[in-house]
Amino acid sequence: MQENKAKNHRVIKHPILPAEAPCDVSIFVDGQEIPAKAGEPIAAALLTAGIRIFRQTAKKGYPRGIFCGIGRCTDCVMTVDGQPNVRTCVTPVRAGMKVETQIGLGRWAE
Amino acid sequence: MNEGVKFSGIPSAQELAAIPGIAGPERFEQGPVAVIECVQEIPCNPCEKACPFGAITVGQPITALPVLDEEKCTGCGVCLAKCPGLAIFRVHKNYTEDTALVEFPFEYLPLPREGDTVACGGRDGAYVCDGKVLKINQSKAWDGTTLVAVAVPKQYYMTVRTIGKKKED
Amino acid sequence: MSMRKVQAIVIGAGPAGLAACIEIAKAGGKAVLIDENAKPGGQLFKQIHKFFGSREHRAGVRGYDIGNQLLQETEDLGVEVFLDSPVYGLFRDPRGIMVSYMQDGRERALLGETVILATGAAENALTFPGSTLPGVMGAGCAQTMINVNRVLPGKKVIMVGSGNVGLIVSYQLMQAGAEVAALIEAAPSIGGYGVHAGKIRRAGVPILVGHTIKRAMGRDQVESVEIIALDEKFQEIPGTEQILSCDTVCIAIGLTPLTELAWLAGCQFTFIPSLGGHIPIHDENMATTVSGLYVAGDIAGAEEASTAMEEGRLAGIAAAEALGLYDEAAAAPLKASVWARMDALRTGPFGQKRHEAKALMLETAKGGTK
Amino acid sequence: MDELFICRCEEVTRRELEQAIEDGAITMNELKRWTRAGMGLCQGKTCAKQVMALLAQKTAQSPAAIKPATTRNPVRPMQISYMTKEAE
Amino acid sequence: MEKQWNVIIIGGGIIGLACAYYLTEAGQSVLLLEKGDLGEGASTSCDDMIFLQSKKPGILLTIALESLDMYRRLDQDLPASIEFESRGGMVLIESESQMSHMQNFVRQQKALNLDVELLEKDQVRKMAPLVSKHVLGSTYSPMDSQVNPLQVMRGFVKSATAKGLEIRRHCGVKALDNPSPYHWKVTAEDGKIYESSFVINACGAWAPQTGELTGLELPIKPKRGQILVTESVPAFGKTNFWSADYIVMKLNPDFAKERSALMNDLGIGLSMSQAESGNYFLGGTREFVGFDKTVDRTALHLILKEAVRFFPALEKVNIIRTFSGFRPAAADGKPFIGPVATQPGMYIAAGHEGDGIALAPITGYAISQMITGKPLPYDFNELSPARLGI
Repeated sequence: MQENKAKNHRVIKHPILPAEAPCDVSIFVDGQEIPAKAGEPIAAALLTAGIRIFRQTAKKGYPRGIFCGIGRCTDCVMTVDGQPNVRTCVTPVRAGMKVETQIGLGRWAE
Repeated sequence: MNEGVKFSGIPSAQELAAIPGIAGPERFEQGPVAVIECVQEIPCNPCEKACPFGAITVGQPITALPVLDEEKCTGCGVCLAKCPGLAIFRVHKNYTEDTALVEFPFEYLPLPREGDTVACGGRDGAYVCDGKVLKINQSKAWDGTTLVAVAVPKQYYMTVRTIGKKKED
Repeated sequence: MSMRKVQAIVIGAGPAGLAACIEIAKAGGKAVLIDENAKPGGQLFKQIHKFFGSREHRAGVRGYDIGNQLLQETEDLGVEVFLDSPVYGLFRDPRGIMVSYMQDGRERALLGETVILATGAAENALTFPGSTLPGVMGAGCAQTMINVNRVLPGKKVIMVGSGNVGLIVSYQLMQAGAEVAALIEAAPSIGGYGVHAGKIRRAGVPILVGHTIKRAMGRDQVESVEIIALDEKFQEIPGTEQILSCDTVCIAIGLTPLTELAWLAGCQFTFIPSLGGHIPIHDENMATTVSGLYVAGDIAGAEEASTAMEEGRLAGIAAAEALGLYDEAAAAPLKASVWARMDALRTGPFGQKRHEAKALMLETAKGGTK
Repeated sequence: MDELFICRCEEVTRRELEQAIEDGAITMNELKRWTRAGMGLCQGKTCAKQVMALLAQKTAQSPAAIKPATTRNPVRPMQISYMTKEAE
Repeated sequence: MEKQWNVIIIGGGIIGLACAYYLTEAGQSVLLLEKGDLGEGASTSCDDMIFLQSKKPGILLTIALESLDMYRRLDQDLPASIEFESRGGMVLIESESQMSHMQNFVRQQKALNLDVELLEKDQVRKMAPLVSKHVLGSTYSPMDSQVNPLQVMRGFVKSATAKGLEIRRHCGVKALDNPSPYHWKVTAEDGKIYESSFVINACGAWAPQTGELTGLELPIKPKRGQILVTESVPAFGKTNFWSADYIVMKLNPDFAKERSALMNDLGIGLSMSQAESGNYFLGGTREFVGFDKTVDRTALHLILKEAVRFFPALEKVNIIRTFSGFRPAAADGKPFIGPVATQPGMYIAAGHEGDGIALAPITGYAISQMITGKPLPYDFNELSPARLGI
C-alpha cells in the first residue's frame, strides 16, 4: 500500500488562483477508498492521495507514473472499471470508479 | 567564473550600472524612486503605460530597455505590480534616519503581517538582514500580486530585494 | 454519404486557434473550432503568470485571463466550439479536407473548405538512468497538475532546463507550495529571461548552469538525483558529481511541434532546429503547401503564446481572404498590422534567432521545396 | 535500473537502437520496425526526436536529411466502439 | 565501372531479402537495389501470419508447409529473434451452411497431412473465452503460425551483409540492358551502372514496372489491403482468428449473396492476429484501386464491425494505427518463381499476393538453387513464369 498524504498534496490556498473546491466523490484504488473531485483527471486524484506508482511495465516490470500529463505518452495507464490501458491523466473521475494498478498489459474483466 | 544575469539569474553590479532604468545616486537622496532592474532586451512594455507621470519610456522597438526619467518619477510605486518580470522595486533610501524602505512584488503564501519582523534577502535569496514589514499593499487591479514594503538598515537599500518565504503554518 | 461542410475548421483551441476563429468570424465567416480537451484555451489556462509583450499582446495580463478573454470573444462572435473532441485523422476527399474526430463516444467527420492546424507542441523527453521512474515528468505536466488540477506532483523538485518554461514552472511550483531544490542547465548560460530567473533566485533556488542530470535514483520512485558539471564541450567533468535529494524531477528542455496532421495532409516540411525540428513549410499567410491548409502557433515553429495568437490572427485573416470574405485591399492592411506586431515580438537577443528562422521559412516557401 | 529507455512505451533502450543501427538500419522507418521504438500507444510522439538524434549521430547523417517515420491515422488512440456505431 | 556482381536483386522487400540471404549463403556476390526504405512496399504493410488453413490443396499448400519448416530453422539460424510462434489458428463459423462447407474443406486438407480439426461451440469457447456467443463452431489447426516480418528482414539483412551483400536504398532502377546472355547492365537512380550475370525482379506489386524495362508484361496487379493495429492488450484467445465467410465465399462464389455489396466490393474478410508485443492486427480488405495508398473511413468501419461482431470486448480497445499495403496479385493467383525463358539470367520472384511473408524462405531458397544450378525440392514448373508464356 502506498502512503496516503492526501491533505498535503492538494493545493487549496494559492496566492494567485481562487480557493479550490473540496473533494466531492470517492474512488477505489486497488480496493482502497480515496477522495476525489468529479471530473478531475484520475491521475490528479491519485497524486492527491500520494499515489505515484500507476503500473508495472509489460517487458521489465518497472514502475511507472505520470509523465506527460496530456494524454500523449502511455506511462500513466491503469485498469479502470475492468478495462486496461486507460490513460489516467486525461480520463475524468466518476464517483465509485474502480482503479487498479496495471500489471503488464492488464487483464480483461470476467 | 562567469558573472551576470545570463549565468546566475542575477544582474551583476556592472549590468545594473549600465542600464537606464535606475536613477543616479543623488536622486535616491531626494525621496522614493522606482528601480527598474530590467537588463535584457525582451519584448515587453507594460511599465511604460503603467506610469501615470510618463516617467518610463520603452519606445520602439519594444525590446528597448525601459528608461527612467528620474525627475518625473515620484516613487509612487504604481509600476511595481504591472511588471510581468517582477523586476521593478520602490526604494526610499532616507525613509528614516537609519532605515531605508524597500518595496517589492510578492506572490507567495502565506503573506507576512504588517509590523512583523522578517528575514530579508538579496537578489540571490540569501539572508541580508532583518527588516520590519511596513505595509502589505493589495489591489484587485494587480491580480494577485501583493506589494510588500519593508524597512531595513539604510546601507541595504540596493541589496534587499525580497523577504524569505514563511513556512506554511 | 452527405457530410456537413463548413468554411473553416480550426483544430486546437489554444491561443493560435482561438485567435484564428475570431478573425474568421469577424470577417463574417463560419468557423468550427475543435479541441480534444474538456476546456478550451490550450496551455493558456496553466499559465498563471503575467504575459510579456505590449498592450496589443495583452502584456501584464495573466495567461488564464487572456484565455478567458479570447473565449468570451469567440462566444460573442458565435464561433461553434467542439470540446472533448480529439481529431484523429485527415482523409482525402474530393469535396474538401475531411477532418475526422471523436465526440460523444463516436467517430465523426466534417469537411472544411479551409483548415487551420493550431495543434501546438509537446515537451521534449530526456533519457538518463532512472528517467522512467515515477516522479520524473515533464515540467508542463507538473504545471498542469498544480495550476489546473490543483495538486502537487511532488514536494521537492529538481528542474532540468532553464528556458522560460523551466524558470516559470519552478516559480509556480513554489507558489503552489513545493520546494525547488535546484534548477540545472547543461548549457553554460541560462536560456530564458533573466527576470524569470531572478524570481526563483530571490526565492533561494540555485541555478546550476553547465550541469546535467546523470541519473535518478530510487527503488520504485525518485528519491534522489546525481548531477554532474559539464565543460564547454558538454563533456562530464569527473569528480563534480553531487547527489541531491528530491522526490520529483521536471524536464523542461524544449518543445517539438505536433505536426502529425500536417504529415497526414501531405504537407511539405523543412527542418529548423531553432523552431523545434520539422515544420510544415508555410508562407507569409501561414498557408502550407497543401491548398486550403494553414498552420498557426507552435505547430509552425515553437515560440510562445503571444506570437501564437498573432499567427492565429494572420492565418484567420488569410483564410477569410481565401474564402472570399475579404478582397485583397481589405486583407492587406490587416495582415500588415499583424506582421508589425509579430516582428516586434521577434526582436532583441531572445527574438532575433526566431526572426531569422521564420525569415528562412518564408524564403523556403517562396523558393518552392527541395 | 541503469538502462537508458528511449522509447518509454515499448521499453526500447539506447543500446537496442544502437544494435539495430549496427545491424544496418539507416532510416527512421527501419529503426522503428526493427526495434519497436515508436510503435507503442503514443506512436513515437515521445521518443522520435531522441531516436532521430541518435540515428543522425551514429550514421553521420545530418538530422535535416533524416525523414521522420511515416505518420498514419489515427493520430490519437481511438476506442473501437467509436467506429462501430452507424455514421451520422 | 562498378565491380561485377553475380546477382543483382531489384526490390528490398521480404522476397528480395530472402533471395539475398540464400544466395549469399550459397557464396554468391549480391547487390540489392531498393527504391525506398527496405520493406517499404507490402512487407511492412501486412500482418504477421503464416496461414495454412486458407490454402487449397496443391502446390501453394505444399510450399507453404515447406516454408513453415524453413522458418523453424531460420528462428535458430538468423541473428535476430524473428518471433516465430505456432500459436495455431481458428476459422470462426457463424452459420450451418458455412459449417458444411468448412467440413468439406477440412476433410480435403487433412488428406494432405494438414493438422486441422473442427471444434464444437463449447470447445471454441474454451480456446477463446471472449468469442461472441453466436459463433457456432470453428476449425482449429495448431500449425498456423506467425513470424515478425520486420525481424525476419532484419535477420536477412544482418546475416547477408555479413556475407557480402551490398544494399543501395532509395535507389530505383531506370534501365535494364542485356548485351549478351547472362550479362546485365542495371542503370540505377544513383547514376551508376551495375553489371551482373543474373537479375532478380523481386518488386512485388511494382514488378510489372521493372518487367517493362526489358519488355516483359507481367500480369501482376496491386491489391490494396487495409489493416488496423490495436494497442497491446491481453489475448482474446489462444490462437489467431479468421472469419469463415470470406473463405467460404472463395470456395463457393454463391456465398457472396449472403454478404453486403459493400463488403464484397472491398473484399472484406476478417483476420485477427496478435503480435508478440500484444498488438492485434485487424484485417482486411482486398481491393483493386491501383497504387492508391489511402486508408478509407468506410473500410475501417466495416472491418471493425466485423471484429466486434466476433469479439464484443474489442469495443473497448484502442486503435493506434491503420495502414494499407499493396499485395502483388498475379492473374492466376499463384506467384512467379523462376527464370524468364527468353531473357537468360532474368528471374522473377514476385506475385505472392497475401503470402509473401509465408512463402519468403522457400522463394528465396528456390531462386538461389535455380541460379546456382542446384536441385530443387519440388517441381516448380507450376510457378514458373513460363506457365503464362513469359
